[in-house]
Amino acid sequence: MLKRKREESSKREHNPYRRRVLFFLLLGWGLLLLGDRVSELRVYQGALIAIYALAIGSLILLTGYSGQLSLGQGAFMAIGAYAAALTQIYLQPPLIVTFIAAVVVAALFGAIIGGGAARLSGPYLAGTTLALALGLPTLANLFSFLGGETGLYFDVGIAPERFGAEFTLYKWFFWIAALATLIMLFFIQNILKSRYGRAWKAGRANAAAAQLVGLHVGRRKVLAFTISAGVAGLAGALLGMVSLVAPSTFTLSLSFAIITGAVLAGLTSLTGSILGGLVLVIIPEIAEMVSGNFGESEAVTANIPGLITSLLLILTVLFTPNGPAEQWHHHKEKKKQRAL
Amino acid sequence: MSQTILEIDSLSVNFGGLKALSNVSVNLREGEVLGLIGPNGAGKTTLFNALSGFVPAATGSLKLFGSDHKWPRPDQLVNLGIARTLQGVGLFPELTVLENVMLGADVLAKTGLVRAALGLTRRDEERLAQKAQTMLGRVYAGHLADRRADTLSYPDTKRVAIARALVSEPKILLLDEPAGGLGAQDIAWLNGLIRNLTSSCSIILVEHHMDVVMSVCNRIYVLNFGEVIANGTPEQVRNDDDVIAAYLGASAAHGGEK
Amino acid sequence: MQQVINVFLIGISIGSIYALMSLALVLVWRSTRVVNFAQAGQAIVTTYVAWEVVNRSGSFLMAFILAVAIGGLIGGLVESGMMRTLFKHASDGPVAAVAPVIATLGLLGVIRALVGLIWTNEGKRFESPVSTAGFVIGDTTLPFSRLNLLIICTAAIVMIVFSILFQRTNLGLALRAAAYNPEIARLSGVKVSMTRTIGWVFAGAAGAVAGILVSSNDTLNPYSLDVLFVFGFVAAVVGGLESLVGAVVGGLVLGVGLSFITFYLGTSLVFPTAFIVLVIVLLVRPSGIFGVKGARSA
Amino acid sequence: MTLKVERLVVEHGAIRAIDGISFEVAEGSLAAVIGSNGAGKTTLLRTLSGLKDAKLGKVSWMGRDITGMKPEDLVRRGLAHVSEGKSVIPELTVKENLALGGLWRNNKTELAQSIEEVVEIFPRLGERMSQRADTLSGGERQMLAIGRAHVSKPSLLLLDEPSLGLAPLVVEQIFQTIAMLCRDRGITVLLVEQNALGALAIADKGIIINLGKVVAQGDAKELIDDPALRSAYLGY
Repeated sequence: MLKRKREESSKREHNPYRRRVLFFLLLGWGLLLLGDRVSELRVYQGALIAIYALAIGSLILLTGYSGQLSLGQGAFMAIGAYAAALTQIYLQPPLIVTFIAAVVVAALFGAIIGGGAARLSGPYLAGTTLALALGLPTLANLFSFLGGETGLYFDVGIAPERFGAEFTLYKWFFWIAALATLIMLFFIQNILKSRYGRAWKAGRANAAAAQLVGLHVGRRKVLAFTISAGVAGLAGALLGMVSLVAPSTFTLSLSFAIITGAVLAGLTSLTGSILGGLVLVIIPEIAEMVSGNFGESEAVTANIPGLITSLLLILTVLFTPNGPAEQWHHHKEKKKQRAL
Repeated sequence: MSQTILEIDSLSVNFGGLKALSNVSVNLREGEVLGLIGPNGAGKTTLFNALSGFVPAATGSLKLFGSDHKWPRPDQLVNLGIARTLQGVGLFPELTVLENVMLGADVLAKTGLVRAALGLTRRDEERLAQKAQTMLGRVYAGHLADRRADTLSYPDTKRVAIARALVSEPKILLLDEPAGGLGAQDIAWLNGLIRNLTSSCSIILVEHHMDVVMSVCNRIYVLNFGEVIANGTPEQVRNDDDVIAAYLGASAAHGGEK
Repeated sequence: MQQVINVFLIGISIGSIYALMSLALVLVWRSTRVVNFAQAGQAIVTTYVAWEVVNRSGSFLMAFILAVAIGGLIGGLVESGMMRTLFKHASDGPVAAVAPVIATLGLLGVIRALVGLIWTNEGKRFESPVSTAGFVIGDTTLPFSRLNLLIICTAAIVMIVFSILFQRTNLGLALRAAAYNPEIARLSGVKVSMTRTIGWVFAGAAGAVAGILVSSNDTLNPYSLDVLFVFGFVAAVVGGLESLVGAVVGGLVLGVGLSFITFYLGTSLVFPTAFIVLVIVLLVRPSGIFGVKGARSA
Repeated sequence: MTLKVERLVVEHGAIRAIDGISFEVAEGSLAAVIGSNGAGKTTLLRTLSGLKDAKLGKVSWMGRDITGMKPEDLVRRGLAHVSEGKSVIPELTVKENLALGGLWRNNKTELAQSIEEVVEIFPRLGERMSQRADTLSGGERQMLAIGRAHVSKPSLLLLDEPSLGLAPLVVEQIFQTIAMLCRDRGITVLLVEQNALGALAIADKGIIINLGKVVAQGDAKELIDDPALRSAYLGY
């Protein structure tokens, strides 16, 4: 009886990984095929979805797992973007090295700030990271090599010739963004499902008990902050690639949008992150359609998306505080229990 | 006579100006169950907290397995061969029972971050899961492995908490009110388990359920106002006048007054 | 020397505005253990209302009174309408600790969008009610103006009213008791759920004053008070987030400090300095200058 | 006209802390609820004063059902609860702590009168009126807590372990004051205590609880020698 149980348990540990690999491969393949069949605008939006999804993933790891809420994810994205742009401008290494540099530099900053952050709880951490998000972009004006308000141009070049002449710049962006995001999300999902993910959840739910099983909760929090900053840095580099590496790209609104996306996606599971990215891109589209009915004044087009996302944010946190995914899990568990 | 494996010498703990513990000395021998009792606020849990690094010791020294040791940080405890359960049970609610117990064995895990990111965790995970499953079986909770911890009944959470403490293979087990909130049947089971465990580890037990304390402990320390007022066998302790006064009230002398 | 005094006075003037915002945050924190990230958003609404009234009637005083009243009303509505529901639904679970932050951020977004819909996102000029020309002593013109004096006096009056209210009245005693220990307050007959709402009402009013003062002689848009919020938060943290006196002192110290930095080192260092101050206070003395030790662990 | 508790059940999450408790306290009498720690004494008091909700059962006072009423409303019905561990607010002054108890009546002269009464009972508090409560000793804090309850002019006083952590001499003094409040001022008192012999010495009635259940109740003096007492505390 016990032996059978053990076999089951090993199967249980083993199957999801293969499923995960398969899922990411299929998703990647599907996306790239899709990229050939839609308009240029949609391709660009696809790249944005991927970038947002990645940024949302970084926040889910940080908040949903290790329990630290950062309002300054945009700041780490900015760090990654500037690091990538500077690397590309001064060193011109292969593209992959540039992106790795973005991850490493942002992670480094994350480790430094996370060292302090690990000692803060809830609102203190939120306020501090908010100050970071507001204050960091002003540094661009302080050092001339950061390009001031106009920012830096992060040029990844055009697609290699072997992809054919039809291969547009936006499609190239989309390929890079989608590939980078898929690979990174795959890594994150693996980590979240490993003993690291369990340890974060444990430390968040009950720090004393987590310490007693031998986890250094503070160090684990710093680790989460570091990884999250690194991932956000990659998302920032990608965003810099499709738009501009300038203070105007990495505003407080961007940080808030990422939080909104993460909350709507359900903070406690990574699976919603792509959906969250999709929502962030779709809502302005819907808003444009809606505001079309009200006569297209600028005040309307500029504010309807914010209104919709903020309302959704409030409603989600009021009525499914732990995110739709967690709510669903809970519901399922209860049903299972009743059936027993 | 068996060896002394843990020795606390004149431990004092202060909260603000308040003395929570003053000059408490306790020693634990190999294979014994040591009871720690006393009225509310006597300092039992404070002693556990000082020993496990949650509150700082003002004075006092610690000897583990015969050699001097600094007061450990909470997260170092497991590596020193000491495991502790918490009064509030402290399971991790969103994790499954199996995952909870696997975390108890996390110190034995080898997977680094890079391997984890690449998903190369299978061997390690299987090993931990197997260990956890075995330990769950030992506390008759094997069938609960896949349940989320927050869906368990209270007695079941206590079983799982003990399994989580045991899976790290401790030499010393600190049990903080394991019988609290349990019914008669579960308490009988607990008594049996504690006796069985002494073959592999020594136990310090904080408990106010007197039946349990009196029936499983080899020796008992009684604390009152942060001081040890008596220690000895259960028989000696419960006939000690100071102990009776501590429990039933110091104004026994005024009994007839009105 | 004269210059130092000038910079100091300007610092006191801006610092007293930070102090008001900080006071608002502390009032909410003490009554519900929430940092209200929508505090600046609430103030934005009242400031626009004030702007509208000034434009239509020309009376600054009327605008001021109306804005403060509406500020209080919004505070009360937010607490009773949104925060109570939140605490009912999100009292436990994995993200319970961050739910209030997220909810108030959402509120901030809603308010900004609504304000933008009503008044558009274009900057509006908020005229100063009094002269902004510096006082003249002999033949030197000081940067310190009537507006600065008005700001200091208004903020001082608000603080005096608050201190009388909290220290000398029954309501004040009930509010303090509920903030320090809600359970004992309830056992003494204090209706704690009401004191919570009142805390938010006062905070809304204080925030409204801060919003008007900081916007006078400046441009107003839906995002223009973000900076005020951040400095108010820094001031509140410096003061320990628990103490009303700490909030005021924190605001003044920050205002004076930043004023000197602006004058001697340039504007671009203001934000980094505020951030560094925040981090240093949080790391070195996490309970703030006036706080009780250990108050900040979750 | 009594305090009447009928088949009360209270749960802490999954744990049943109070498991069907029933007893009565006659008006103007002093009853002591005793038991070792973990017996459910504090939970019982917190349920009576409305801080905790009962799962089942009924509590009535002066013939009226008060189950599920809020603490702030119960104060207005003459019920005062001095919670566990010197329930004063250390950041407030002694005078403010006392005034807190009378806020709900909103009557300045009555309040001043009540505070004077408290000073009569505890002269030491009179000397310390404008000091912050955190400068008081443990015994003085307990006096202040009882004083605050007294200012709210209760007809039923619930006291949770007033002897906790106090030196024997101070305990004796506090107990005598409690007895005096009952005998001279006609306040009904429900005293929850771990210090069994001290509490039973001043009480009319004793109720021994263990693991959430009443194991014995009756005349306080007779309970002192009841074997149930030792068994509840020492397990034999």
